[in-house]
Amino acid sequence: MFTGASNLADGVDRTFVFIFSVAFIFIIGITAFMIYTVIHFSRKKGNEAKQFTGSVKLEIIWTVIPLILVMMMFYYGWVGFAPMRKVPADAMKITAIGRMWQWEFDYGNGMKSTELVLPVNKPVRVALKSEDVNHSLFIPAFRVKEDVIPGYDNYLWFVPTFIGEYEILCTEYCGLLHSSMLSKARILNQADYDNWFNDFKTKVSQPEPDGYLLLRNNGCIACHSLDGSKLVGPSLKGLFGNERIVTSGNSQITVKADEKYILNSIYDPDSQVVSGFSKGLMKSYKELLKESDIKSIAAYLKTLN
Amino acid sequence: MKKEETHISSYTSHAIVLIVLLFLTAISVLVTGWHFGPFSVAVALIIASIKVRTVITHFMHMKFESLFMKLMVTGVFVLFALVIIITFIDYYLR
Amino acid sequence: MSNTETGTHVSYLQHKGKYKGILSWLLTTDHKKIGLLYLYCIIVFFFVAAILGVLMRIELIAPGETIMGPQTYNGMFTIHGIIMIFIIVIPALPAVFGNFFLPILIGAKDVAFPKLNLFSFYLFLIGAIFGVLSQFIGGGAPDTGWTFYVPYSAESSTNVIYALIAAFILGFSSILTGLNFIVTIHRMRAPGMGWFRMPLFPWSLYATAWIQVLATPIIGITLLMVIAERVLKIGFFDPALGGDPVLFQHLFWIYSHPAVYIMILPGMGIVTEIFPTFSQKPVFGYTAILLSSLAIAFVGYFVWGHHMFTAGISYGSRWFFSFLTFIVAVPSAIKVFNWVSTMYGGSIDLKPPLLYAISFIFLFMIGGFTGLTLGALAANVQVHDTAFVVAHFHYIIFGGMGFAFFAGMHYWYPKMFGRMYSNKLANIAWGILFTGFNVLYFPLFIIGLQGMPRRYFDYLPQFQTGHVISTVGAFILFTGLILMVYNFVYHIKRGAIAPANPWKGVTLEWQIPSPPSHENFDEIPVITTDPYIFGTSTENKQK
Amino acid sequence: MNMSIQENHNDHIDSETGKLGMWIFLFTELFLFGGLFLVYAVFRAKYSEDFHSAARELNAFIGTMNTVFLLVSSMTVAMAITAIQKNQKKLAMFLVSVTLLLAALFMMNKFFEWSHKFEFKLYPGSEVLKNLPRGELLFFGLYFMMTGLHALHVLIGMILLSINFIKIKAGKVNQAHYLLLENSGLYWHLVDLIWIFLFPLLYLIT
Ligand code: HEA
Ligand code: HEA
Ligand code: HEC
Ligand code: CUA
Ligand SMILES: [Cu+2]
Repeated sequence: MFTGASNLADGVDRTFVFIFSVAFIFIIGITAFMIYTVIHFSRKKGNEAKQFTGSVKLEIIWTVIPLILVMMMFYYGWVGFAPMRKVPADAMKITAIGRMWQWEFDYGNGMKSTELVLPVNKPVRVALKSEDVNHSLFIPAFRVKEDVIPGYDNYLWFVPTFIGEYEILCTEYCGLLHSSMLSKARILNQADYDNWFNDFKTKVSQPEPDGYLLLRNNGCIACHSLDGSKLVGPSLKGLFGNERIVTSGNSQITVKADEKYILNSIYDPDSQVVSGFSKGLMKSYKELLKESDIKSIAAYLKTLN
Repeated sequence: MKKEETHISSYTSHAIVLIVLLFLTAISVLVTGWHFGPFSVAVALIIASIKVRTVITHFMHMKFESLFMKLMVTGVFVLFALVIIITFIDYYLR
Repeated sequence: MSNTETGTHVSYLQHKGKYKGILSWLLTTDHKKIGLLYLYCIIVFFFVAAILGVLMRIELIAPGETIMGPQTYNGMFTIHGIIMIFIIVIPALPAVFGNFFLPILIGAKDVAFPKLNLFSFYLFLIGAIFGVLSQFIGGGAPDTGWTFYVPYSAESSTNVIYALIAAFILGFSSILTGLNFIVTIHRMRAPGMGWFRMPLFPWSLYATAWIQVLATPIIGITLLMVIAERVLKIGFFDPALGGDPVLFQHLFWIYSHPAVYIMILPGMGIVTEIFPTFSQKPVFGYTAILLSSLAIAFVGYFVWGHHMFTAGISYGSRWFFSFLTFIVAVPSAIKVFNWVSTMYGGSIDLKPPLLYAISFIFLFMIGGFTGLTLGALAANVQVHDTAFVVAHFHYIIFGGMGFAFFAGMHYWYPKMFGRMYSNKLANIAWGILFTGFNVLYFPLFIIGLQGMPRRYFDYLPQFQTGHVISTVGAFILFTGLILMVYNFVYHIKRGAIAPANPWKGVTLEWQIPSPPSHENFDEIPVITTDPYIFGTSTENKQK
Repeated sequence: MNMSIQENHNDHIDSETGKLGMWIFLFTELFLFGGLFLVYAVFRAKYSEDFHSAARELNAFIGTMNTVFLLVSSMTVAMAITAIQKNQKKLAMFLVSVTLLLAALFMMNKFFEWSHKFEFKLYPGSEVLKNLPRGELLFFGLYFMMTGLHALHVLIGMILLSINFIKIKAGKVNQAHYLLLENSGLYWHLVDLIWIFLFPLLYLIT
């Protein structure tokens, strides 16, 4: 299939291999048997039907054999799964926070990252917290997945075994942008990790600008990147003070992105829709953000240019 | 589909059943006064189950019904109990 | 006996009752006409939901937005799921073929409560209309998925309430149908038809009916609670109101897992009728098939937790549910083995119904084994809520129940309408359909294993190949289905007149003219033998 | 093949068939409430302290009275069937009306109980309720949902019994055909059964 990159992958893959092998044998076997029967006993050949009605011996055989096989499947599944709930005591502790369409990883002491950065070969326990609806943290390469349910303390753990970058997905339907609730797991060697961590720590120790906090806490960065990449909405980098081509009503006009424009974009996003993006995605934040908040956002956006 | 013979329960038997039921109600009200702790739910439910059984057999004429009907009614209650128990496998072991 | 009568008998279609014209349909209490009413409604709704399915496939042909935005997409799979599950597959087999053939197969003139039967049809219609309305009024199409998971369904500003009401009403329609069938089977069997002389399709309906009666109320009350939660703000499931979201999942699946057996059991019943007829041979292991139906119905009640393996339920209940999930697969295996053995040694006539029945087994096996994959704890962690699940249930619902439905249509069409369809066209349509089906859904297994989540409007570029193949398959499938429907519609008036017994079947429906008369039997038959006796003893069936 | 026979035959369902149908319907009702009982059980297990203190808010005396009303009314419907079987039409009518009266008393009590709650601002969504501990909030949610749904069933039962009263009077329900009364009786007993469980669960466990 494809390679797993955690200690748990083997148990999972073994289950797949076993079940698929049994399935393959039975599906091919039974299909071949049906085709043979249809051809060999075809009425066109003038076959007389033999009138037998059953056989207790056969019934017992084909009750017992599948029973044994499914018990083996159960066993494989169980054995592969059991370690997933046994967290080693020395595991590193991280909290994953799911909120509508964004993951955040809390390393403690207010260090919150949007990516999951981990040292290789170290067990890590990820506590799962939701701020709104159900989500589910899924890292396919690690074969881990647990739902993130509000009001519940769920968790998962694993030991990443290869250095690299892996996709993190949300697999519990959580509304509009469920499919954009993505992130990355970056597995580094210990030295790189330590560097990253120290960098991160110093970055965090400087207070975050108000504008940034507002953007983060209102979930704006789920749709708007701060580094120029295009997500659901246009990136906010290099926005302030530049010309924007927007559709207003039926006509395309060019406007300057000043404070008024930003305010309007947040309070009434559909009135001026940036070209290349569609209407109706961004909702109005009129109830959530005061005008003073938007001032700080605008001030922060200026710093991004 | 032959006509089944009808059973007519007497008025007195109904009255007796009612007295039994009222008596059980009184017990369960009184019992709440004494504190059984965790068992108070169990006691209340046991008394309620006896009452329900009495209503079904007498008022609802289950005692005159066929064996199949009796099994069916029992089965439904058992099924429901199983569903609750299985749900609790989750909640108690969590 | 039937041949002598074809000249004089009046079919139920021409029967003159109390009402004339369209009312003779809308107010009928004839189980056969009610069955057809269901059939027509279901085809219409199937068409609507299937188009939504194809639109979703087109959207998924490339990452990013192709033809619609995420809100539209989310509404689409929700309505697609709700229509397909609650309006089509749950009622389809019992309400169409069950209504039409159950009384005939047990030698009765009608179901036990004909008026209730009509009433449950109207409940169905009202529920279905609510479902469709939810698309158009006010807040926009519901976007919760057919599973209505709280808290999202308690918060979404779309028309979730309408969808909930629709599912609630449809549930009651389903309960009443089940109730009617149980009583019919208990009280209306023809003289001499002991329980073990009943054909297996009624048996499967009997097992199904019990699930309908005993599981559906749970979802009824659950949906009511969600409605109360949204409207009255009474807390049950929404953590914002103090509730417990996992409890909702328990309650939802307590119904919805048994519901998947409501979908498949009658389908299994239909193919069990088809194999003996086209092999001219008694069904192999009558008792085993019958007991396995009951076993599936019973054990199927206790495995709901396998939909919640990753929802943080306790370790103990995870392996408990996994264990029972595997147990419930064994009766399905027994059935498969008995079906293929029924064909073995027969005189096999590969007509369209048998073709569909055989492909039913093939697709059901794939769906079933992938179900086992999902039921294994370790594997479930990887594939839960991915395209793998989507492929699993399309294989088992559409490939299983859907193909059984098509098999039933081809098998009973002559009896229902008194005309024959074109065999050649049916075979061609089958070929296209079968190919299209596999091209459509098989790639989803592969991308699912690689981690493509379900309910995704957008996806990572590495999954594109699978999605493109799948979309192409949707169009092949579409062609096949159109051809099949065309074959039926075209021949309903123009086909050759069907004989009473075109397939040389031995169950009761083949002993009466095609189409049957208003009361099915001139005289209630007296049963003296087992249901599947072929060859010289055929005549003994009738008194 | 006589049509008129067919049409009539629909109206007269033989009594065994009708009763079997009714029983199966009762099972669905049982499971309908069963869902609520399941929710109750889970929340009770999770928040047993809160449930204790919340149950104290309910008036056990009114609850007990209502239990008595329902038990007695259950007896009177059962007796009404006996009366019909013995062809004592007047007595049957009397017993049915006593049942109806008791049902009305039950509803009246319920009404006072609910309006009392509302006076104290204890209704779904109210501020007072929101500030209660989580378990008490859930308890009151369940209380309103369960007793509300039960009261709805009492109402339906009352309608059924009234129809019976009229039909007995008109002689349509009589010694030979009393399936309707029997089934309404069964329904009424179910309403009673559910109350038998609700009463200790909501009022007594303090
Ligand atoms: C008709 C409907 C139907 C049927 C019959 C089944 C049948 C089965 N289903 Fe499926 N299932 C669905 C419809 C159905 N399912 C739907 C709709 C969902 C998704 C719901 C949602 O989330 O939206 C789902 C989801 C689903 C899940 C949850 C996935 C997830 O979200 O994580 C699981 C997990 O265990 C599962 C398992 C099974 C199993 C073990 C069977 C078994 O009964 C299968 C038994 C069959 C066989 C085993 C094959 C035949 C046998 C042989 C060929 C003989 C040889 C056999 C052996 C050697 C064993 N199903
Ligand atoms: C019976 C059940 C059933 C059936 C038959 C189908 C049929 C199809 N389904 Fe669906 N599907 C579900 C039940 C079903 N589905 C459910 C329950 C879900 C989950 C929803 C959720 O997540 O909540 C789902 C989800 C689902 C998804 C996943 C969405 C997501 O997770 O992102 C997709 C995507 O490809 C899909 C596609 C299709 C397609 C292309 C078809 C095609 O096979 C359709 C083929 C049919 C046609 C092409 C039309 C044929 C035309 C006719 C028959 C003509 C009739 C005409 C006249 C009478 C005039 N379905
Ligand atoms: C659901 C996704 C989504 C969220 C959440 C979201 N936006 Fe947007 N936003 C968009 C889209 C799509 C556009 C482009 C279409 C338009 O102009 O309406 C946009 C446009 C904008 C614009 C104009 C950008 C430009 O390039 O001209 C600004 C400013 C903006 N959003 C700010 C915010 C702020 C501040 C928040 C959070 C409080 C936020 N957005 C939350 C999707 C979103
Ligand atoms: Cu978060 Cu899906
Ligand atoms: Cu299931």
